[in-house]
Amino acid sequence: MTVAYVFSEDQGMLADSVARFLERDYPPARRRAALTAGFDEMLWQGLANLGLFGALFDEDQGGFGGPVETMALFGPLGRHMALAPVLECMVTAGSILAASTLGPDHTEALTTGTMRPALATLEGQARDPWDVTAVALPMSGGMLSGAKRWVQGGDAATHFLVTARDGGALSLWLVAADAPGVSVTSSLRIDGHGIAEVTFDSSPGTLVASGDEAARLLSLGLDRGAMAACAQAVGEMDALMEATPEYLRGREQYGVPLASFQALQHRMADMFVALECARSLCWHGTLAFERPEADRRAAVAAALVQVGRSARFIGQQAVQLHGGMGMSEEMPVAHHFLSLTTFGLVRGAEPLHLRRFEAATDPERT
Amino acid sequence: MTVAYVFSEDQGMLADSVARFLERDYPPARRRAALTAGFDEMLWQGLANLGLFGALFDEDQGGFGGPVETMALFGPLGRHMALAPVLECMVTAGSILAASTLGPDHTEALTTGTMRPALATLEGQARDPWDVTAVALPMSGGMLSGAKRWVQGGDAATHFLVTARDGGALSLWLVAADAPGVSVTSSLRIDGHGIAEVTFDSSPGTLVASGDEAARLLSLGLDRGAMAACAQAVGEMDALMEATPEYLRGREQYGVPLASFQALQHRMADMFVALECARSLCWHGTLAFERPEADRRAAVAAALVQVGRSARFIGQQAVQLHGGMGMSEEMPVAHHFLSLTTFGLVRGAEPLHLRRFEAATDPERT
Amino acid sequence: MTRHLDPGFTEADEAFRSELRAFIEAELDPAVRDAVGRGASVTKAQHQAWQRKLAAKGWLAPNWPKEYGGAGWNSVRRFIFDEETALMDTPRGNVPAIDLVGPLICTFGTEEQKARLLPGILSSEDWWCQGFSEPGAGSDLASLRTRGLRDGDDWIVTGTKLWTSHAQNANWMFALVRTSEHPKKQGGISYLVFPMDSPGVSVTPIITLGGVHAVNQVFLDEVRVPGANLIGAEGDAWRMTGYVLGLERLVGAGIGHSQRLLKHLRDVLKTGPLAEDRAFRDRVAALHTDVLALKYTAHRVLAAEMAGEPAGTVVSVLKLKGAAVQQDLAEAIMEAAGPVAAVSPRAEPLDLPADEDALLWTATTYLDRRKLSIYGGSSEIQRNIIARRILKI
Amino acid sequence: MTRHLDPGFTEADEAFRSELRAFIEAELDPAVRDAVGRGASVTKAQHQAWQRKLAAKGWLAPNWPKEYGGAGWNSVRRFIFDEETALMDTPRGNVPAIDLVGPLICTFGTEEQKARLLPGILSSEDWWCQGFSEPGAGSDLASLRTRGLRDGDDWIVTGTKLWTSHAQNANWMFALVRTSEHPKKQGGISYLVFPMDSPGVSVTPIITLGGVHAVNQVFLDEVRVPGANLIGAEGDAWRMTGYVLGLERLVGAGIGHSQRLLKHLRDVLKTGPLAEDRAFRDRVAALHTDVLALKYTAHRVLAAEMAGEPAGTVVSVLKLKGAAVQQDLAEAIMEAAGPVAAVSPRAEPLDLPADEDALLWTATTYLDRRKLSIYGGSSEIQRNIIARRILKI
Repeated sequence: MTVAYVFSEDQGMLADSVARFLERDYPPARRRAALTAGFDEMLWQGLANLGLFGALFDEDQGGFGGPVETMALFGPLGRHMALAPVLECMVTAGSILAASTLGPDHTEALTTGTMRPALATLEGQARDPWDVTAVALPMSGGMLSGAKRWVQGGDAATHFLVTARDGGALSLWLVAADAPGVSVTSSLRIDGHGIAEVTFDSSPGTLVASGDEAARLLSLGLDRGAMAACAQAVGEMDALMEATPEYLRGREQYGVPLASFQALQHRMADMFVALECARSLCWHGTLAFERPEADRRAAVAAALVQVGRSARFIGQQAVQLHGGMGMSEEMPVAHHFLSLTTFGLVRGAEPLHLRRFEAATDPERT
Repeated sequence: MTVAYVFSEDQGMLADSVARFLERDYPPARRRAALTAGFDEMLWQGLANLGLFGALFDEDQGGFGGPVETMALFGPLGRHMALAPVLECMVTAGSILAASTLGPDHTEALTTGTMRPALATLEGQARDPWDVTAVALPMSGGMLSGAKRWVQGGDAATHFLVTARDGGALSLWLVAADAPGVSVTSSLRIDGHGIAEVTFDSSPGTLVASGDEAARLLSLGLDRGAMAACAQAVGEMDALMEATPEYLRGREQYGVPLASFQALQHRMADMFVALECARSLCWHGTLAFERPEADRRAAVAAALVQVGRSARFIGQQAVQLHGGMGMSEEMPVAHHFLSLTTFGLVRGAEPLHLRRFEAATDPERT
Repeated sequence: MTRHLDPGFTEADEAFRSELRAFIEAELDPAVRDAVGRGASVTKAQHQAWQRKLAAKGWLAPNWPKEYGGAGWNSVRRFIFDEETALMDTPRGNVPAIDLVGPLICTFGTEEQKARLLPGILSSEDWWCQGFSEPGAGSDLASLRTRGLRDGDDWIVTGTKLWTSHAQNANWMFALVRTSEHPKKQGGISYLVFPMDSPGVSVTPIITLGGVHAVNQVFLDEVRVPGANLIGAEGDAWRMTGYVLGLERLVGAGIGHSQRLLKHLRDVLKTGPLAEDRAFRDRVAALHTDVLALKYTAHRVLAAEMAGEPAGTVVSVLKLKGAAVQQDLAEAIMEAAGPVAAVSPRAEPLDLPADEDALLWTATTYLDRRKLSIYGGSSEIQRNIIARRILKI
Repeated sequence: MTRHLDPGFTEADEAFRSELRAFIEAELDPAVRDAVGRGASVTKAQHQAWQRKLAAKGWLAPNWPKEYGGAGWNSVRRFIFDEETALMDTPRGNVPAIDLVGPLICTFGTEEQKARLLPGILSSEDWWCQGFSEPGAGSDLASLRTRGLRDGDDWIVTGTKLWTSHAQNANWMFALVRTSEHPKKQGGISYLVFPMDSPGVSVTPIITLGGVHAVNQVFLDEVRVPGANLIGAEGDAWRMTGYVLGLERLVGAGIGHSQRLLKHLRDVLKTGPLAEDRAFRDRVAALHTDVLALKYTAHRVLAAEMAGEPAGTVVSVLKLKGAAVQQDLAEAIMEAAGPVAAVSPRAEPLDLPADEDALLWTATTYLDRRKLSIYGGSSEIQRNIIARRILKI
């Protein structure tokens, strides 16, 4: 057996630099102010200055990292709950653009953070990003019309990566946020991240890919984004798994520390089991980008199932074990619970992932 | 509000007389002997001599009881795990026969226990007793041919109540076990109760009912049987809910009683919650025989869902809390666990009941 | 007669239920009803308006004797009232005044206190908050630290109260105060009541999950309370609290709230993209059976009470299961709502169709319901109670 | 190269896996494999026959050093061996001899003991049982009551051992015996080994759930054990046990067994009436992800070990989760099997089609798997261990 499931020294240093930056320059008060204000330009610039965006991209795409570096970075981003659309713009949409034939034109802007694309794909009542049906239709000469919903990070996007169907074939288009006919309605998620609805009215777009290549890129971007979200959730759970025992050690009830109650101890043991299972499948999914696409899809779906379950359980129990204090917005535990709740809502409910997992799993061998 | 959810004095005395009889005349050793031998003629006669079978039938059917009396009796039958086909022959099949136009001819034999009909309805891979498709076909002049499977209590049956389809219409037939062409292969369930596969080859039958009346009777019999099974399971859970705390009070680990460990205390509290919820819906289903059929079906399905869940949880946890001792056939807990496991297998898995419940529930009002 | 009564309920009970439903239908402002139904906030003025309608009908105070202006209901009527008001999305009003301090004063207060304090509650002019919880004393009220020192006839009260709902709107507080040292920790605690504008009282809001401001921290700095504002005997608050919480023992089950959430879930399911999803429908059906288990367990307790038997351990079952069922329902509603649930209802609005707009508060409801297993005797405390009774140790 | 290795595993590891699979395919009696696969019983003779095949290949004793006839494998090879033998339904053989007493003697035994006791294990002539558990000492070995008194060079051993597997077939026992009083309860315990036909040894079968006779109660009544049969130092058994159980720390996860059960579940689903049931298929997919979580957690532990890092608390995670996953899988298989699962495989047979006949043992497997959360350190003990490490108290 060879070394596996550990970060290299370089990856560790990268994670440490982000953690140190956020600890020093991103105090809770500043985060709280951003909670209602939307996109935090200063934070974005700070992260860009660290040079970390390059670590999200493969070397042949002008970066110096990849999936494992992304996992390493999103741990601290989750732990410190940075309100910046790194995941949506840099990982999900960024990885699609960088891996496309247009990639070389944009890597400079992406890795320096001056370009922030957002993926616009959901339509109508659909909850599956593959469910691209009718709304956005490329007109003659690459003009798009239609409406896209639940565009994560869309409030701060400089560009949109838009899925469309021309007859049967899927295609992907790049549209500038300030292009004619683009209209963006922005709002915030309950965890403070930005979200938007975007309509296009004969907006000019550049074709990124079509047919099988568009499907390959969309699948890649969604899977990269999903695994970054999993790593972020694991970072949040790590924070809760430290805060909760500490809280229980420090509080007394009936004259003894809460930590001495066996029922609470066992609850924490179950939280720990849930966390370690999430971490294992987070690694499994992250390392699956070197495997065939069906394997990767299965691994990513399995990670989304397990991380979703663990996030729900650990979030709920951390609040419960903090007693009333877990309900207060003053406490980081409340914010982590909000983030972990949002994870499930934005990534989709468990059955969606179970069915993708089933479809991707070779039925003959576990 | 008026009195509800309590047994009358008469019902209580009935239950006590069964409990006393089983305590005195049905020691564990005798039950163990019967576990491999099948039908226990002496026990059956003993129960018949108590005169309790009459309590299972309504007054207008030659009995002196009904659903609530059945619930009262099946508590002690479950608690003492009497290996007699009272449920299958007297409640499920018996209630169908007694409520049919043939009823008056048979009530004497039923209430004295000399007649033991068993319901033969499942076919092929079907798990839903309503799924009567093609196998058993009434031939001209009331001759039946075909195979019925998983006939509960079929090993000891004097008669079979057979579902059949003649074209589209459901019909119910009474066939003597010793009639020509009837062939019975008997075996035992893991809980020691009898089970059989029955084939009919031009066997003469008497028509009990057909069309809507057959459906009404089948529904009634299945629901009566289901509620007796629920009451029996609640009796078994009551026994576990007494045995488990007693065991934990009496055993030490690390120098203190097991009962002093909070994690085990909380497990028992959860078992208690599960038991009381099962008891509530057991009452609800039992009292629903006075309501319109759709209400009754919903109440019975809800009881099967809740009792099934509680039975699984309480059975598993009683074994767990007994440590290794819960695995030993020497201990009543192991036998109750077997019975409660069988409950789920014989009554059908939770989804079946959830879907019946959904179908029967008026969507407009809870 | 085609309607079928639940066992134990009489025609008269059901007639009362119908009257109550018709009253709510006719009298409650539809906008308020809609807000309650969505889980959105309701203003104090809206609460007051509804309280005045109830008061005019004589229904404002279910737990008070008739002679003091209460409804004078038995447990069954109170149960029906709680169930239907929850099912029909009525605002809950000033719960601490109506369900706690009112019955306390009715039972333990002096005639002077009754005459002075009860009318303001019934007229909705007075708004009360309840000072029970403290930092460091969650489910363990006996470790209370707010102290009252004798000064002539008065008490000088100092301490901090936490999770105080209504404090931002209240003009009165009733507080548990340690007025003497006592070998038993539950002893030496008294009930004192005082106006919120008394010198030394200050209120700091606590924003809870989802941005809700419903609770506060209240600082008491040498607040002077006249001796006439001691309710009941000095040092007797522990016993009195037990009595008054006993009046409420079926409320914790939240039967009506569970049924309301179930109805919401089924509505969302019907119109949403999961309508034909077998697995999700199974989940909804299972939650429905949970609600029935809860409801008929409560009916069993009611029937036993009416027969004069003690409710016993099953009350803890109701609190424990009631919290879990409401939490599970709120979670299922949020999941059924899907991506719209992730949008903050307090941020700039997206342009949503009406059926989705109605789902904007589902996450807030989910987050808010987490408190049900924490407040009012946590689920862990309920398990302790049940275990003690089962184990007889 | 189209096959994709799991991270950390090398081509050489996978070559070993292929060789092992081919060996089992070629050498194991298909009837025995079938019985193991169904969950039916396997005779001692069948176990012995398979052990002899493994011994001939040098693979009988994964945890022994090569110099004593063991396989001399590292953790990864042992892991692959455990995984594949479980996946391919091989009989487990005389586990107490091969995985416990063998490594104990290899590490702590005298040269004389190695020469005298190890060959009989490798030849499968000797069959060992393990005397650990006692009435009243389940997960708490330190409260052991079996006593050994000095009599010249010998020990006179008296006590009762419970849950002793293989005792009905064994000719040797190795037992934990309290040989001296010691202030620490773990102290003063020694390992003694003796033939089962020693005067004073008697065996009573214990029939467990589902009618299985796999365990026994063993009474030791003044059994004389020569001093030469003390393994290791007197009073040192606690430490030695820790060492030898440490060799087994990944076995408790039952990765191969979970994968085997999952395969069974998927096979049953494929041909059974639930094949198109969306809700049941969701459940199977969820169990599949559980198995993956378990498997890759084990791989993480393996990778850490190979890098020389301590496995730590995650071993308890594996035991806890491993038991739960196997139990959940066995339950799902039983439910998928349906009514046939309720039929006793030991009673008069019904005339069943082959695919149903294969499901007759599913309830027995379900019942039997309940022991996984009880034996070998119960799930409660594992939670205690995890909590202690997390809480650092």
